[in-house]
Order: sequence, then C-alpha cells, then structure tokens
Amino acid sequence: MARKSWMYAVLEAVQAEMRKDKSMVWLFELTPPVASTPGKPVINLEKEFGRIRVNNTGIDEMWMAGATLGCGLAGVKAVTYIPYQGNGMCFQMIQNHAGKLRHMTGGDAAMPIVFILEMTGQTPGFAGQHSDYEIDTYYAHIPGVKTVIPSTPADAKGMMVSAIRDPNPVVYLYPAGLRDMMEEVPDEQYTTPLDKAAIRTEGSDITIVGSGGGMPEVLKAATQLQGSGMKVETIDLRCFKPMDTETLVKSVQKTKRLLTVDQSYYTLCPGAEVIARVAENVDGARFKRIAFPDAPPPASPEMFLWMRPNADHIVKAASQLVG
Amino acid sequence: MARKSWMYAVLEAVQAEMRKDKSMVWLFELTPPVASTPGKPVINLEKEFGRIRVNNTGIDEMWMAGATLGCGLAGVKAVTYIPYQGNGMCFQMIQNHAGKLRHMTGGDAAMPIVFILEMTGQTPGFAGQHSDYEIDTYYAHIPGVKTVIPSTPADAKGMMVSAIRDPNPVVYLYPAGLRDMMEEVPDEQYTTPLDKAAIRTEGSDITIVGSGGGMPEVLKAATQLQGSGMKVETIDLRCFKPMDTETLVKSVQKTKRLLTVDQSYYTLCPGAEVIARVAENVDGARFKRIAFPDAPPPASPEMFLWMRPNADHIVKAASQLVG
Amino acid sequence: MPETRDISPETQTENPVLSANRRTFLKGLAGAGAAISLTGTLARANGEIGFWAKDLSNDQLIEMYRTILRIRWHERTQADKMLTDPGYRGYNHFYAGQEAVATGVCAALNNKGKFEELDVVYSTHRPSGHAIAKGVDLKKMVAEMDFRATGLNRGYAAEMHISDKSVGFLGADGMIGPGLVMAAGSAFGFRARGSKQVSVVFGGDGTYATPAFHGTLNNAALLKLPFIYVLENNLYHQYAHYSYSCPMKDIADAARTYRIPGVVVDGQDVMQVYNAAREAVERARAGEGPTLIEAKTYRYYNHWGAPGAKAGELGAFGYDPLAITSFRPEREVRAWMTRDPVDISRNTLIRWGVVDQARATAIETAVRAEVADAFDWASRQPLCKPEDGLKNVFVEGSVPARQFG
Amino acid sequence: MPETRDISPETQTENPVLSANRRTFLKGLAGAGAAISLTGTLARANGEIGFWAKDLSNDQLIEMYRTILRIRWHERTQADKMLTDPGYRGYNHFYAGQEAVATGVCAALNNKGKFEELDVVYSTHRPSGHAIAKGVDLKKMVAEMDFRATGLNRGYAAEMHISDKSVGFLGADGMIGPGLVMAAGSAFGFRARGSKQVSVVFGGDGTYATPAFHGTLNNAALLKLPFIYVLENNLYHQYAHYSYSCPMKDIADAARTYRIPGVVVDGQDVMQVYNAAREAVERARAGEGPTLIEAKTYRYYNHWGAPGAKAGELGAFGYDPLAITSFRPEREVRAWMTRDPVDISRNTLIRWGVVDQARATAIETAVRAEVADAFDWASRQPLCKPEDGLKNVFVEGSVPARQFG
Ligand SMILES: Cc1ncc(C[n+]2csc(CCOP(=O)(O)OP(=O)(O)O)c2C)c(N)n1
Ligand SMILES: Cc1ncc(C[n+]2csc(CCOP(=O)(O)OP(=O)(O)O)c2C)c(N)n1
Ligand SMILES: [Mg+2]
Ligand SMILES: [Mg+2]
Repeated sequence: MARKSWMYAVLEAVQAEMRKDKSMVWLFELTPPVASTPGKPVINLEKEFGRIRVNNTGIDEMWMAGATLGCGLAGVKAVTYIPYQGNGMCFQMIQNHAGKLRHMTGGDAAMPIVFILEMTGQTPGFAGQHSDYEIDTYYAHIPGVKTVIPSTPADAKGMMVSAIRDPNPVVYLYPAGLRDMMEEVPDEQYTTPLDKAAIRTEGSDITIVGSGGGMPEVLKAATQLQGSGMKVETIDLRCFKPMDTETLVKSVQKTKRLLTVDQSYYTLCPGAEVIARVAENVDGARFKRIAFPDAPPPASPEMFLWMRPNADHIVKAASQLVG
Repeated sequence: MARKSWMYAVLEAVQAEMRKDKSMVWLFELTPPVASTPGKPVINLEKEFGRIRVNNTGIDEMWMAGATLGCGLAGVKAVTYIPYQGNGMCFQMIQNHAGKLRHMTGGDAAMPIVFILEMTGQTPGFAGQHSDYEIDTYYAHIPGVKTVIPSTPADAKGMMVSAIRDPNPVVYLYPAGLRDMMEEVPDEQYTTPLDKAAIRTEGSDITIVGSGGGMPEVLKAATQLQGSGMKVETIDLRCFKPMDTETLVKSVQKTKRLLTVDQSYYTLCPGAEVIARVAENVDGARFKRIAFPDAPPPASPEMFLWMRPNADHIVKAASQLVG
Repeated sequence: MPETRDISPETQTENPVLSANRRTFLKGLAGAGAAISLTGTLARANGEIGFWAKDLSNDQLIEMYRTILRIRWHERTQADKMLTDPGYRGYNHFYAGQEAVATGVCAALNNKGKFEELDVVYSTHRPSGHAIAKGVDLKKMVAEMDFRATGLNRGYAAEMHISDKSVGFLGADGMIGPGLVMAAGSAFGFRARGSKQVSVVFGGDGTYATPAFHGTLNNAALLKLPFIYVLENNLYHQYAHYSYSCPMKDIADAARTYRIPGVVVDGQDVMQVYNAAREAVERARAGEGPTLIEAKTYRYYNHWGAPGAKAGELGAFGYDPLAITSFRPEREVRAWMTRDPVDISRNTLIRWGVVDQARATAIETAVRAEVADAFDWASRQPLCKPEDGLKNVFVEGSVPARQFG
Repeated sequence: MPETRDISPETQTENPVLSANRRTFLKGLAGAGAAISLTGTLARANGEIGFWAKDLSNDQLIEMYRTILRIRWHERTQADKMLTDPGYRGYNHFYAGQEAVATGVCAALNNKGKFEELDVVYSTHRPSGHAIAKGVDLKKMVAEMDFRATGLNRGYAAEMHISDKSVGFLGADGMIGPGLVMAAGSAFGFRARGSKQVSVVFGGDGTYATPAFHGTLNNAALLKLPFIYVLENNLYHQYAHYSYSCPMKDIADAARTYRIPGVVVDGQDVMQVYNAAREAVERARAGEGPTLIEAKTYRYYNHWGAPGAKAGELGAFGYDPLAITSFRPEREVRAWMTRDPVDISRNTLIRWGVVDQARATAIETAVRAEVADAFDWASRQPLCKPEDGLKNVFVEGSVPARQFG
C-alpha cells in the first residue's frame, strides 16, 4: 500500500501481468510507459521488457489498434495506449473488427486485449480535437467490446488487471485530466469487476450519476449538497458496456430523482442511456441531464470553462430537481 | 410528378444542383450514380458531368470524406456517396474535422458538403460489418455536423436539396433497405427542412418514434394498432442533429406513452436520446424502447430476423405500454 | 469433367517430360514460366526464386492438385446450386481462376498442430479458396455457407466471414484494408513470443489503395515481422480496373519504399506461386522480415454470386446487374481461361511423371464426390436457433434481447 | 540581435559577390548549395531544379528576408514571454530553425486577392511560421494565441488551430495525417472548378507513417491534382527520431511508387526552397500533377513550449520534462544552429548586393518593433465572452447550453 498516481497504478498492474506472461506486449506512441511515485521504484516497461515486447510506433493509431487485435487473435495478450489525439483514428478497427469478430466467428475468436484510449476534455486552451471528451459514447455503442472508465487510481489498477485477464477486448478509457490524482493503492494485484457501477455516497433524496473525468466535480457537488442537508446518492458509472442497470434502477426507485452528469456532448451522452434505462423501469421519477453542449470545445478558457460541467452546475441542478 | 425510387429521387436532386453549380462534384466508390425509374430518363451523373467532376475512387473512404471536406473548405460544393462497407472508415474525418472546423476557425470555415453514408442492417445472410445498422448513433453524437435520415423517396429528395444548399456539413444517412421503395415525387426541386421530425399519424394514446430503415415496420405496426382501435401518434425522427425536441415533447405531453423503435444497437441508440429528452420535459409518462440487441448481426436469417425489430414486436410492446 | 481448352500454355514448352530428368526439366520450365509470365520478370526485387517445388514429394504435389480441384469443384457445385435450386440460400464471391494462388501459398505453410505453432492466414470477402487451401473442413464450410447450426462458425459467419482457428485460418471479415493490419499484428505477436510462426494475408488489387496498405507494409518492414502479403491482382476490384486506383503496372513495385522484396509471380501456375511463397516463408522464419508477393491472376465469375453464369458451365460472361456501367470484356475472360490453374497443375504433374492421365482423372472424380457429399451433408444440417444470436458477443453468457421492448 | 555564429555555410563559397554578375554567381551558388545539401543530390526524381530565385526582384527578396525575421522574432518574443511573464497563457510549438521552409514555399504562391484565386495552405500543430509566411495578420495571430476575442479566430482556435481564409491559410488542425487528405481534396476541387489554384500542405516527418500519407499521394498522383506536399523533415516527431518510423533516409523516395517527383531540398536555405516550390507550382498549374518536397531541416526548441530555453537566448537545450526517456543531443541542436536560415538569407542578400549590412540590420530592427507592437496590441484586447462558445457550431444561430441541466 502506498499513495500512487493513476498512471503508476495502471503501469504497476501491467508490469505484474507482463512478468507473468512472457509474451504479453504493450504498444505506445508518444507516451512512454514510465511512471514514478514517491517512495516506490520507477516503472519503465520499455526498459524492463525490451523493444520487442514494448514497442514505440510511428503515428499510426490504426496500426496500434490493428496490431493489438492481431496479437489477440493469434493468442498473444496485448495492450495499447493510444494518446487522445489518436482516439478517433483507431475507431473503425475497434468498432468494426474487435467488436464483431467473436460473434462473427461463432465464438471462436478470443481477444485478450486492452485498448487504453486517452481522453482529453480537461485542457482549457487547446480547442477542437485537443480538448474534446466525446468518445465515451462512440465506444459505448459498440456491442462486442467491454467499455469501462475508471475514475480513481485504485479502480484504475483493479480494472486494468481485470481487463488484461478478460478474454474479451476491453476499451479502457483514460481521462487524462485525472493524471495527477493520487490515492492509497495496494501493491499486490487485485481485480475490480468490469460490469459494476460504484455507489460513492448513499442517500435517498437524489441519485447523481457521473463517470470518469467528471467524477471529481460530481463528488465535490455531493459534498456541498450533503453539507446543506440533501441526501445524495452518488454513482460512478465505471462501466458503459455492459452497463450496470440494476444499481441505477434500484437507486432511483428509492430517490425518484435522477441527475446525470457528463463531459461528453449532450446529444447521446452516456447520461441519455442512463436516463432511458431508468425511465423504462421506474415510474414517476424526475430526470435532469447536465452535459457539455453540442459544440466542439473552444480554445479560450473563458468559453471552455463556462461550458464544461462543474460542481456549481451540479449543485444548482440538483437543488432544482429536489426542490 | 412521377413514381420514383429512393435513389432516383436523390440523383434527380443532385443532377439539378450540379447543372446549376458548374463546379460541384460527386465522389463515389462502388455505386455509380446511375438510376432509372419507369417513364423517366435514366440519370447518369458520371456520363453527364464527366469524370473530372464525378469521380470513381479507389477503396479509400478516408479519401472520399477528406476530399469532400477539402472541396468544401476551398469553396467547392461536394457530395460523396460512401458505401456501407466504408461508413466507419471515414468516421474520424467527419467526426474530428468536418464536425469541428467551423467552430475551431471561429466561424470562418464554410463546408457546403454532404456525406451520404449508406447503411445496411437490412440484409439477412451477410453478418458482421455487412448487416449492421449502428452508425446512426456514432454520427448523431458529433456536434458540428447535421445528421439526417430520410425514410421516403419524397423526403430523400427534399432533404438532399436542403443538404446540398446548406453551408454546413451534412451527414445524410441512407438505409439501403429502402432502395426499392417507390412513391410519387415531384420533378422540380424543393426543400425539406433538416431539423424537423415528421408526424406520420396523429393520435392520443401513444407516441411511437422511429427513423430511417425502421419506419416501414413502424408504420405497418401503427396501421395494425389503429385497426384494433389504438390512437397512435407516429413520428419519423428524420433529423438526429439537431433533434426536433419540441415535436417529441408535445406529442408525449398528449399521449403520456412513448415507445421508441431502432434498428441500431440498444445501448445509446437514438431512442435513448429521444426518451431522455422527453423524460426531462414530461412528468409521469411511461417509456419503452425497442432496438437491436447489443450484439453484432449474425449471418443466419433465423437468428438475424428474430433479432431485428419488426411490426409484431412493436404491436406487442405498444399494447403492453398502453394496456 | 474439366473443360477442354484450345491452348494450354504448357504446350509452349518443347522439353520431353520424364520423371527421371525432372530436375533439369524443372530448370527449363522455370525459364518458360518466366517467359510466359505477365510481367516478363519474376521476383525482380529479390533476385531469382529458388525452385523449391522440385523438392516436394509426389504426395505433396498430388495434394496440391487435389486442393486446386477441391476449390474448383466446390465453386462449380455451389454455382450450379445457386443457379438451379431456388431454395438454396448460400452465395459466394467465386474464386475460380485463382485457385493456384491460395494453393501454392498454403502449401508452403504449417497448417496442422497446436494453435501456438500454426502459421496463420487472414482472408478476404472471397475466402472459400483460401479456406480450403488452409485445410478447413469442407463439409462444415459448406454448411456454414448454407447458414447451418453445425457450420464452421455455427451460422454466425456465412461466406464472407468464415474462419477456423483449428487450422490457423483466422478468417475473412469482408472489409478491404483492416485485415492487412491485423495480420501484420499477429506477426508482431509471434515475434514477441519468440515463435517461428508466420502470418499471411491475402488481399486483392483493391487493397492497394487503402490507407492500411501503407501502414501494414511500413510497420512490418520496420519491425522485420514474419509477415507475407499475398496480393492477388485479378485486375478488377468490383467493376473497376486496377489502373483506376493504382499508378503502377506491378503493385509489387510499392515494396521498394519499405526496402522489402516485392515479388511478381504468375498466379496461374501453382508451382511458381509455391516457390515464391516458400522463399518468403523462409525469410520470415529466419527473422529477415516481410515479403510482398503480387500474383497476377483472374477470376472467371463476376464480383459476387453467379450472374452471367450457366449451370454446368464454368465462368460467367456478359451482363452483370451489379456492374451497372462497366463490364469485363468477354474475350478477356476467355483468354484467361486458356491458362487455367487446374489444367496447368494437372499437366505439370503428368509431364513430371507424378501421375498419369487416368490417375489424374480418378483424383478429380474422387474430389467431385467428396464435394457432392459435403453439399449433401450440409443440406441435412439443422438451422440455427434464433435466440443463439444473443450468444457469443462476449466469451461469457448472452446479452439481453431488446427487440421486444 | 541575431546570434553571432562561428561557421556560416556561405563562407564556403569563394566567388566574389557583385550584383552586376549576379546571374553567373547564382549558378555557382546553386552548385554550392547542392554540394552542401544534406543528401548530395537535389531533385533526384525530377532532374535539375531551375534556379528561379534569380528572377525575383530586390523587393521580393527583401520581403522573404523580412518574413523569416518576422517568424523568428515572433517566436523569440513569445518564448521570452512564456519564460518571464507568469500571467501569459499563450503557448507555441516553436518553428525556429525551419523558417526558410515556410518562407520559400509561400513566396512561390499566390497569397493575395479573391478567395477563388488564392493558393491555399494547410498547416500543422506547428503553424505560426506557415501562417506568417502565408501572410496572416500578425497582430491578430498574436491575439489569437493569447485567447483574445479579437484574435484571428476570435479565441476559438488558439495556436494549434489558427486559420485565415482571407489569405488562403486554411489552417492548422493539429492532427497528424488528415490534413494531407483535406489539402489534396481542395486540389481536387480546384481541378473540378477549372481553376489555376494550387493546394499546399505542410507536414512533418511524422506524417510519413500515417495511413493518410499513402491515400493522399496516390489519389493526387492518379488524378494529377495541383497539389504540393511539403514534408519538413526535422528528424524528430515529438521525441522519436524519424528512423523509428521510416525505413528510408530520404522520405521523398516514397514518391516513386506514385510516379511523381520526390524532391529533396536543403530546408535551411530559403532560395533553394523557393526554387523547388516554384518548380512544383509551375507543374501543378500546368496540370502536370503533384510534387512531394522533402525539406531537410531542424527545430531549435523542444517539441512543445519552451522547456530548456532561457529568456533572451535562442533555442532550448537539455532536459525536457515531456521527453521522459529520450532527448535530442545538445551537440546536434548546436550543429544545426550553425546553418541558421536567418543568417543564410541575410548573407545571401548581402553577397548579392541586394542590401548592405546596415540595411539588413535596419530591417531586422523594424521587424522586431513590429512584433513587439503586435504583442502589445494583443495584450490589450478583450477576452472572450463565455457564452460565445455556443456560437459558430453551425453557420446559423447558437446551440443550447446544456451544462446547467
Ligand atoms: C472498406 C471497404 N470498402 C468497400 C468495400 C466493398 N467491397 C467489397 S469487395 C470490393 C472489391 C475488392 O476488390 P479486390 O481487393 O481487388 O478483391 P477481388 O474482389 O478482386 O477479389 C469492395 C470495394 C469493402 N468490403 N470494404
Ligand atoms: C493522429 C495524431 N496522433 C498523434 C498526435 C500527437 N502529435 C502531435 S505533434 C506529433 C509529432 C509530429 O511530428 P512531425 O510530423 O515530425 O512534426 P514536428 O513536430 O516535427 O513539426 C504528434 C505525434 C496527433 N496530433 N495526431
Ligand atoms: Mg481484384
Ligand atoms: Mg518532425
């Protein structure tokens, strides 16, 4: 147990699995698999496992995803870390191939692979493709790929272990804004399920559902609201596909109020699916959705920060919904 | 006025616009822009406008989309017809570039372009990438692109004229299963709005919302339900982005029952967005969703046809919801 | 029975054929092969091809002939079924005319054993020839193409997407381009595992223009992957001549950019294909990196299905409703049919003294019976259970039905 | 003031310089240029480059020098601001060291007039040099990079995404690869419109490995588009040497596959860049198709921002926190700085008798003042209104706010 950053927790998980499985590979592009954390040894996968297994590729994210998939189909465990700039370039390979091949082969294809897709959405000043946070929806719609989005270092490690050990292809979304988050993370390997939402705070007045890069603001808002006496049930979605409908429905059956929070664009954001699932199953509830508007992220911090959902927005919307 | 097929109606629209604008281009891959309909002249854009303007490309859908976008940015109107096999290959170009460039340039970029994306989902016996109907969601989530899906030859023509004349990039989804549909379509050019749903039948008991390739079964079901006395309001969504919330909300305020029907996969299908928008705005309504399961389409017609939403499914679900 | 054809390219060689002087003769034939090849040069990027076929045993040579026949008669039987049996729902992108390519390549691969030792093959939307050559169970393949629950992929795949891990046939997924990348990716995995396996991908002339062409060759070359890209240039992708999308006569020339061998081979002659493939396999196993093999070949049918074909006859001519505005000239099809891979392999075996006419005919008769059996077996197999469509999305369990609301 | 440098490559030529014998001298210099070029050959795919720079007027030559200085001093001023002013929020992917490439290329283009007549330029994540060379308003660009409401793109774009239609600078969008395709697409549009416009894309050595590289050159070549791909090979993409992703020494060699000229040019010498660009532009306007120009060059700063740089000094050396495991050797940076594009162009102009030392220095002083003014003006511009983020999604109207629930 030690305080570890998100990335340290993830690389620790990967390092242990790569030590066990001598053919497992890691493909990266810009971001060398190196992490350090106070009081722990530096992890450097490239140095430890060599360039045959840990490969720095050219700027070709279709290759990164396709090579990962090809490894999986040939029985070689593979993980690729695709930087946010390339998280759309590899889309077709994951959507049309990784997502369909198991079903299409009648169950023959095993794909013990993980696509770590970095997301941005946290960087005022970059704009366009360099500040967006939209891919959760694209990847969550794909049928044969498990799509998850941890929001804490501890979940990041446990879900990475699960993802590597899972025989299905896993899209592991990594909101880069969480890079600096630190918390106590066990040193040994452990697994965290790839199909369970996490209830972060329990309450009976309102259910607030968020995920990934949005969670810190959700939790901040929950604390504020609790301070003013509201009993807030906060759910960290964690898994988009499959989605943990049961936890969502049970919660709203109790609270009858559902507020979803997304940094993804409003139309067809994950919250739309959350609301739809609950609305099909809970009568008489009230619903509200917070999301990034249906606009690309602008460069100016003044515009961007105003548009990105934050704790203030959540507090006000929750108060309206409950009030 | 004459009976025209879907494709004839579309090419008629394009032909007239290309006659007016001498630099407008059409890029295609497998499907030559040729159509005929009884009693009307054959339309062959390649023959009429020549290969400089009507270009048969190699198997490179990124080029098709990128060239279309490049034309638009340079002030040349362009339309590309991307076959269903390639409708994921061009995704990043549309999502990350066409969808962001206007905003990112502070409003400078005009993109008078249309991406016709063929969809399948109608072909039992093909499987995998050759039978899927999933892209509506992917494209509808993109912010700066108008995404529409006509379901009749008459709408197909009017919306094509609007799409070509629109200075914004338009993703024009074409469900190939509607290829053989024929109806009376005016000969002259006319426009159909790119932001309005169409109420196909009016009623007060239930609202059924569908789109594109799913509409024929929705209308068949509505007829059956009406035959048994149910007052069904049927809405053809037509426009995913921007979505006509007002028509949806007004309808469900009246019916208090909403059934959505999609051929897209369940999780984050367009119906999820429809339900979420309505649930945020109408209290006390009941909701149900019909969609293709979260599974790729299998080849066997026995499996595929059982999974694809049809009129029977709709009739039963509507009866349950109202009953 | 195979068609009688006017001109057999084999008649162009005047050497007397005796199995005793096979080695000498073969050298002569290799020259003749080069002379009649479409490009005038073989393996230009890689010097002379070693004439490996000379070392094959009679059994192996006969097995290659049998494979060619199996592909051919599978096609002809299926085409006839499509043309005459209205209840038959199967279809195919026919491979007839190209049999020597799949056969020659797969004969150079390891197709039996544990999955961790098999060479793997990735295929295309035109997979049945590749599948048969790699060794898939014919009966199960025929059943799969007829949507049967006991088919190769239990009815989930159908023609364009068949696969069979047990023989290293990783499959077809019908898209043009991505398979190249995945195949090179498997080679990346082999290298990481320190295995001697080789990964092969088949692709048409249509694959040249795809963005994946560049990424695949570039990465395979940089990393010296055990990877072979067999580009079957049958002159057309759908209804477009390859000159529409490629500025070169020989696509193999593109290999120069990547500093890897680009080999042009006569795709109608299984021995020449085998030689080129064998050379590439040795290179790959030795850690010397990938090879691009361009096989010049031709398909006898239209792009998809049997339009223009007649039951009982080989090939399709004339109108294809899918072509709309462009057709292949009938004389081009007929000219290519004069250099038929079945004839060439049969005649070679006879001239080499491996089989005589009677034995060759007996082999063909046996293959026809085997194929007929496979169709018969398949037609008696059960159809799929609808609800099985919800299985096999993930390794575990089923996904919920959603079509009922 | 520009640095004093030990070795100027110009000292390698011994010809006496007189403006009277300029033409003769220029021929000699062209030879000298070739001799000092990095590859030993220029324009190998296309024969000798005509020495077009000889025909430029003194005004044009001075304007090129001024452009180089404008780029350089914009960078140095901004770097100093980033290093010393904690309130400054702008950033840059610095272009210093590569100025001659953008300047030489854009000098061969049509940068003024109606949009329908302008040559267009697509840029990269490292756009400020290209933008200045194409003629964007410096003040507005500086304001944009400082997120001001009156900036070039009203604060929506910031550095990596600046654009300016009024001078045909269609912009940077910061992704590696897709811009190539769009740029060739614009050329496709020009051809359809029957216009004489040319479309130019800049791209780094990093673009070589992208799937778009192949599709772009293949389609541009097949369709003979008026398209120029200027590949600035500065040896690194982020922290990876280009040999990590490219098997060739000269990326221009890849042009052979597409049967188009692949030209290698010394990117430090604006005259040589201009010559190559001019040749490519003539080809493009004549309907003879695209050209791939590889400019060998180098950047003086790290990939992004100013880590390793010191205020008041040119270049960055040593540690870059973003590099993590790989650094460019300091001696490599210093070696390239001995062939500085500012010095080369200044010395050329002096030796050609176009300006004397005093005039050259006066020009530089004026440019520095212009740049200082631009930063000053920009810093006084208003910030953006938050709610404007909802505008400009579509041509019409605003999209609804959704962050409030
Ligand atoms: C990405 C993609 N775009 C388009 C198609 C449609 N398509 C199927 S087969 C084919 C032609 C392939 O030609 P080629 O590679 O030469 O193979 P051949 O059919 O000649 O065997 C095309 C374009 C596809 N399958 N995938
Ligand atoms: C598709 C994509 N992948 C990754 C990146 C991240 N990225 C930004 S700049 C860069 C390096 C570009 O190198 P090069 O093309 O040589 O240009 P240079 O920085 O040297 O000017 C990379 C990989 C990106 N912008 N786009
Ligand atoms: Mg072909
Ligand atoms: Mg570079």
